[in-house]
Amino acid sequence: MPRMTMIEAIRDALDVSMGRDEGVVVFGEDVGYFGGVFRCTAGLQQKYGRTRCFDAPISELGIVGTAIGMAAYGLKPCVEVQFADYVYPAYDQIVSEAARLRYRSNGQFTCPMVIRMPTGGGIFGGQTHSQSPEALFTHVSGLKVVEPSNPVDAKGLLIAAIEDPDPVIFLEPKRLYNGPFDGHHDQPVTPWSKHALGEVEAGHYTVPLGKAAVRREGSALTVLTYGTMVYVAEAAARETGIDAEIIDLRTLLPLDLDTITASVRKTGRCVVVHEATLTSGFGAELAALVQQHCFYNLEAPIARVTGWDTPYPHAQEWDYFPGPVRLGEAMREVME
Amino acid sequence: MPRMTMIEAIRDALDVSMGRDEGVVVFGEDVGYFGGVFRCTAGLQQKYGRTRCFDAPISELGIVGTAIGMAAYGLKPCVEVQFADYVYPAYDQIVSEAARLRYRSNGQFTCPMVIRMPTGGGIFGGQTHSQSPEALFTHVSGLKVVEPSNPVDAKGLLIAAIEDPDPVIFLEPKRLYNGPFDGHHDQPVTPWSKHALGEVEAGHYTVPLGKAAVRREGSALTVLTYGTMVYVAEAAARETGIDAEIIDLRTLLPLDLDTITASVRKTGRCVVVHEATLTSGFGAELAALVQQHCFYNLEAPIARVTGWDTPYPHAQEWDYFPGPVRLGEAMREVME
Amino acid sequence: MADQPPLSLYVPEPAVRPGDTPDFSNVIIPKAGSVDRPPVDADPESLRDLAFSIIRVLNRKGEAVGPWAGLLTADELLEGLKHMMTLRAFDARMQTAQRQGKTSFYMQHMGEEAVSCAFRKALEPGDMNFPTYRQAGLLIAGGYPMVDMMNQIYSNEADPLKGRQLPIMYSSKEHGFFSISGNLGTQFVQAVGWAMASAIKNDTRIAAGWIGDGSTAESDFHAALVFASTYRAPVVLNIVNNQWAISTFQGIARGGAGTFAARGLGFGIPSLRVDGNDYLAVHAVAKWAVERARRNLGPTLVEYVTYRVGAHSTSDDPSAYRPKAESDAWPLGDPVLRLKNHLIKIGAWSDERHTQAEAEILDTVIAAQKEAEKHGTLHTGGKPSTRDMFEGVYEEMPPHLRRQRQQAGV
Amino acid sequence: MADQPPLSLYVPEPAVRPGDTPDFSNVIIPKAGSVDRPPVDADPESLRDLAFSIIRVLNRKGEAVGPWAGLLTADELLEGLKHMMTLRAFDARMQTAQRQGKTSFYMQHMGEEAVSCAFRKALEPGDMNFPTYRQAGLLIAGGYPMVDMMNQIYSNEADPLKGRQLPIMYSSKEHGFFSISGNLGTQFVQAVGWAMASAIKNDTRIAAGWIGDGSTAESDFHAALVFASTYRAPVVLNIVNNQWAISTFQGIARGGAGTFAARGLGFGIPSLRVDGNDYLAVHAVAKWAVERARRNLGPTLVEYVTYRVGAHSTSDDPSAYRPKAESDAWPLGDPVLRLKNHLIKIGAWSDERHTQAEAEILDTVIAAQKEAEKHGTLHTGGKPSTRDMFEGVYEEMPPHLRRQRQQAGV
Ligand SMILES: Cc1ncc(C[n+]2csc(CCOP(=O)(O)OP(=O)(O)O)c2C)c(N)n1
Ligand SMILES: Cc1ncc(C[n+]2csc(CCOP(=O)(O)OP(=O)(O)O)c2C)c(N)n1
Ligand SMILES: [Mg+2]
Ligand SMILES: [Mg+2]
Repeated sequence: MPRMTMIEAIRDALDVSMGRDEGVVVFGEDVGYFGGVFRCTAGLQQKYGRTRCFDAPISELGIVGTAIGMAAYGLKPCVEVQFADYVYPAYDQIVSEAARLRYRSNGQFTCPMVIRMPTGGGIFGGQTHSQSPEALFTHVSGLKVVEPSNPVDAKGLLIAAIEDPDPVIFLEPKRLYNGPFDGHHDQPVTPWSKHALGEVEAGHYTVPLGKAAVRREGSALTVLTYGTMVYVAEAAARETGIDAEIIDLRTLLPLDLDTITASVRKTGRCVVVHEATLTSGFGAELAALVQQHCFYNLEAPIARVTGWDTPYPHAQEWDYFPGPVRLGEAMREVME
Repeated sequence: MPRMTMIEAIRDALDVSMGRDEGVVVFGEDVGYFGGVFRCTAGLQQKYGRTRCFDAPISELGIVGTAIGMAAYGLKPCVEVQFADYVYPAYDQIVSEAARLRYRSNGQFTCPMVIRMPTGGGIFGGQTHSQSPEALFTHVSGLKVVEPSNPVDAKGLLIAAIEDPDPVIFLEPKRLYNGPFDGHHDQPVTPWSKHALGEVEAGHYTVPLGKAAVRREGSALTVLTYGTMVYVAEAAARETGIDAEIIDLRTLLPLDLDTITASVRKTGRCVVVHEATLTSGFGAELAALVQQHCFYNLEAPIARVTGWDTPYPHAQEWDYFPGPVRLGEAMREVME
Repeated sequence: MADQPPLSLYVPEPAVRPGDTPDFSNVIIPKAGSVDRPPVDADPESLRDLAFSIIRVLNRKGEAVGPWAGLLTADELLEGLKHMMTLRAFDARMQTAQRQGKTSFYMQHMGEEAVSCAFRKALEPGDMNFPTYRQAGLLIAGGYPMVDMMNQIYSNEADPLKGRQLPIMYSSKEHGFFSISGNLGTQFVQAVGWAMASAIKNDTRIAAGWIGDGSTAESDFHAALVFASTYRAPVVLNIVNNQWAISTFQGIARGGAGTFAARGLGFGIPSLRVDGNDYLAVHAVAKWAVERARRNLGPTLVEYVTYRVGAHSTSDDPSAYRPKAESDAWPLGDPVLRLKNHLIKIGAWSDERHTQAEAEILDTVIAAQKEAEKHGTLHTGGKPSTRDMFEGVYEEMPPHLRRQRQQAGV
Repeated sequence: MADQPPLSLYVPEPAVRPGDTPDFSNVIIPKAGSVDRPPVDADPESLRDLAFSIIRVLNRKGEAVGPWAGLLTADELLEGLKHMMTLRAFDARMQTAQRQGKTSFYMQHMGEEAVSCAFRKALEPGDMNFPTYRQAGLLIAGGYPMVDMMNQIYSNEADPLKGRQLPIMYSSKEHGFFSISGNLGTQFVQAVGWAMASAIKNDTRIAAGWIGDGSTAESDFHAALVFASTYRAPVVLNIVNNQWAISTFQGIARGGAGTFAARGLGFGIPSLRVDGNDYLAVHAVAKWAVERARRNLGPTLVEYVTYRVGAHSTSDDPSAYRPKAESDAWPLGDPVLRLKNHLIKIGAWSDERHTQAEAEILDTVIAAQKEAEKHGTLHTGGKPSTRDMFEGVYEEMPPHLRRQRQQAGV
């Protein structure tokens, strides 16, 4: 099987989708001739022509707004927002329009569209290249929210998202583009070519939206997480020796509650981990659900390990980032 | 003491603030000559002149963006967004700019600014005149988020918000403008003139940000809520006969965690209530905090009673609105 | 800067306010027939003057004059008159129905009927409008059943939108009428995207975006112009300048520009101003712009100069912010009356036939209303179900919504 | 529509790509001195042509000619030359420092030095710039200590911004330099708000907004123009058209408009284009626009026509999307060289003195760098504390942040 980085897997998903369906169009800032600042769309304009893959003006509102019009027409736009930190100018179009179109028109008009955006920190990008805004989308009825943690899922989830009849926010943890970074920033990262989840099937396949994956089975406690934090959790489990069950949520909305509750009922303990700031982060929803559905199984309070409630700093990146040491401590506490 | 509706109390707060501080300027759509579609700014242009209270073009981005510039200059703008449903075009300016300015400039530039907006449903306003987007702001470090439930608080909190050195999102539950609506839509609403909290002190006073109020003391369970739902909770307590302690949070960010935990430690049971949609609503944060801080006191899972995860419908308003019957049922369940 | 006189803020105000005498002397109205009609493929630069004048066809005597005249037969004009009369009668009935508590909200078109009714007749089947709440004429002139409009307004059991939307936020794909958004401006850029899609697919259909004078200040307006200009999208971008945005006069949104049409010039987009109360002029300009789009010549911006005679909505009372008699003073007259007079002038119509038509139209509207009310009104009779509230958020209902629906007991 | 030829989407492309021969034959460069200098209170309509030409002062022979010449003394020009040379030397050192791993990121100004350096000299103390990341000349020419800039770039213990911001996102209230945002466009409208505040307070200070060609597509640009135009804000709105937005040529943002300056005409805002590589022209136009603002005549839009010679940032390699030699072919030349030649021409400078100045400036920059590096670089030496990360989110730290700080053990 071909070995791919996450970037290559995303590009392959776009290629496969564009090849199968003429309605798939791809655009965004620097996405056309150049192929995207992270190279996720490299080669697509050459292969599919300038009217199916093109550069857009620097207007996230315009990119998403025109994509909504295209989706309503019947195309399947898959647009790129250069960094998730730059999605806010398009927020109104996403929340008030894309998410509501099917409902308010009673299905006459729909919005099958994907908005891809690199998310998360760990690259010394400062406050405008590091944000994790997923919780700002999980509160919006009508959206789906996906965040893969590896090349295999990235490809399969992206194809599924493009084929989905509803708008999907597709968050790509940029720190994972080239390898499964586990938070040990002072150590080299294994490339995807040496990781099992870097072996990506050629051609068309999907990973269904709404299904979590158990990355590590365990009996002592459940770690609920997604994106980069999956590897931080693996490292913390390794380093603490705690037999954690690590669940990679993959899709945040709609959520795979069954997998979550089955695990917590088994382990009786739960830690929720994300890079986004704590207050009103997606971890709040996870904790609220877990205590509701597994109350009588819980042996300790659910802990949240997250970014702090500050903007993402530049110099203090590793103080901010919830790495394996911080997570390990929380896991130990929950085990007490 | 003068009796005021919530509209009058808000107007009075603006009047008092403009009278005391020449730096306070008020603008927004229809805010100047006409005095606002809810009349909250009526008379202010006549009293303070066109350069201190004026009509703005229909650009929420422009209203907030210019207000940020004014705040950085040294004024204290208090702007109105006509309905909270229309704040999204300004979301980037709020999240990326207002909330971050102090931090990123290390205090060289600050943003003492208030953004007022009517929130919540119950007026048959359909999906674009009914939303409760508070959770989209509580996730943003650097903002404060306030929602009063009565004229006395509305005035005192608004004056405090205007005097605060940081940006404040000020949500006004429009269904309470004229009286303490308790969710019984088929019954007349008592006007504020007949309610103790409609007796509003003249002149200057503040209600501090970050402090909750216990609206009803009780020993059986704790209801955490804010805005319109305070009265729904009072009705549910009355109608179920459950001795609920009802906490009106007033400020959502920063949150008065002490008052919350003291109450739940006492009652051992907790219901969280808001009108916003469930998933990733502010209730998730409340439930997450309560289970974390009061785990060993809790005798039942924390319940959330909220709007459903759909856009706010028009005809089905009362099926959507989390009224006293639905809340009462949840309270009974938590008592079991 | 000690010797510098201080700055001061300029805040635009309308010439008159309640109590003052209406004054439109600052509105320069060129004579009907006086503005050129260039070929649709003319160089945009050469069209500059069209953004600062007003294209008019009907003169004060009721004659159709000049290069933009002569596109419609008497029968077509008669049909147009009836559409406008129908819209007006419809508005009056629904306005009253709202006052009677049969629904929560209504917005009327009084004075602006020509804009949407005449524009609609310039389109072909398959074209798509992205309307605001003040273009119901697109539906009336497009043959959408009035009873369905009323069902929507009443949020009753036959409401095609299942009670989910505020009254008048219609949607009909079949009739080329995109689902209206309550958020101003958002659809202007979506129209451009739809048009781009049509061009990507080498289709022949075109799109039309709609926006109010006040709403041109929104960001979506800018994004629409940027994208339409860059990709030469086959779209007609319509600005309905009815002088008011709720209580705010158009000077606030327009700022120092002479006209709203002028905005388009900074993008190299041909931009025309037209008498929005002149059915013939609206139709002729719409035809011209639609042809440009259809021939792949790119976008056109059109500003319709008209006047909002009624209140903004049923929640508004304009006497608080403008002179009561201002609408009488509006120099472009009433669109229904002007077309009526023209038809009489050319011998195709008479006062008697007009009165009779009025009565007939009223009957039709009342019949539709009776039919609709059989299905209920907002607070009485048949209504959409609670289940309908949970459906259609996604194509397939996800587990969490299914749980919530169960919890709601439906 | 069966007989209708199909539509197709137009997607603009630059004339040349890597491998092609650079070609700027489509850029029309008027002769230096050929554009009029109208009075600052001229009717905006009469200034229309200024949005489509290029105001230039220095001709090919190094002479300052025409109505915009003659505002600066030789000493002032010499100072300007040194500012530009300093900025260039600073850029080179910091670019290298980034390559050496001393910081994470850098963005240089190569080719655009005249724009910010000359503009700064048209301002008075108290005026406020709302810059993008490519106007460090405002700081250099404004006397901000280079070592503080470097401390910020290194995120070291002496960083005035405590390590919180990405390198080069400077902030200095004292030097009239608003905190830079990483989000494009946002500050353009804030500049208008600051200027409005100054007018509200009957102050005499004015503001300047800055934006790149690509970023004019953002919504904030529109909002800025709407508000500036409506309230006649005392603001200069600067568009730096350096032909590129990362890999995207300016034709994508500009669409069918002839120029970016043309955008302002749709708002009735006087709009000028100027040779951005001509220190004298930039300064003269800046003076003119600043005087308009100061005299309460309202906003001015200025487009600086220049070229981004270097990569977009240290994360970018332009050879992937444009011909390598394109910058050599740029017809407006190099701003440093042009001012140098002018000063030699007027007898105020020589090649020898230039070489000597270059060496002196390099010494100063190196000295500053040594000083800064004493306080650490991004990964070595002194650094801002973890406590600094928790401070300054609010004026007073709220309880939840205090708890988190404790949890972090600081
Ligand atoms: C984003 C947004 N902001 C504000 C409103 C509230 N609002 C509804 S209609 C209106 C005035 C619109 O004026 P104009 O664009 O001129 O259209 P008209 O009503 O005159 O047809 C306003 C401010 C809204 N619906 N959406
Ligand atoms: C809102 C937002 N969208 C996208 C970006 C990513 N980005 C950074 S610089 C840039 C190009 C800007 O081009 P231009 O405005 O021409 O300025 P220049 O770099 O040429 O000075 C882009 C797309 C951003 N920083 N902010
Ligand atoms: Mg209007
Ligand atoms: Mg540029």
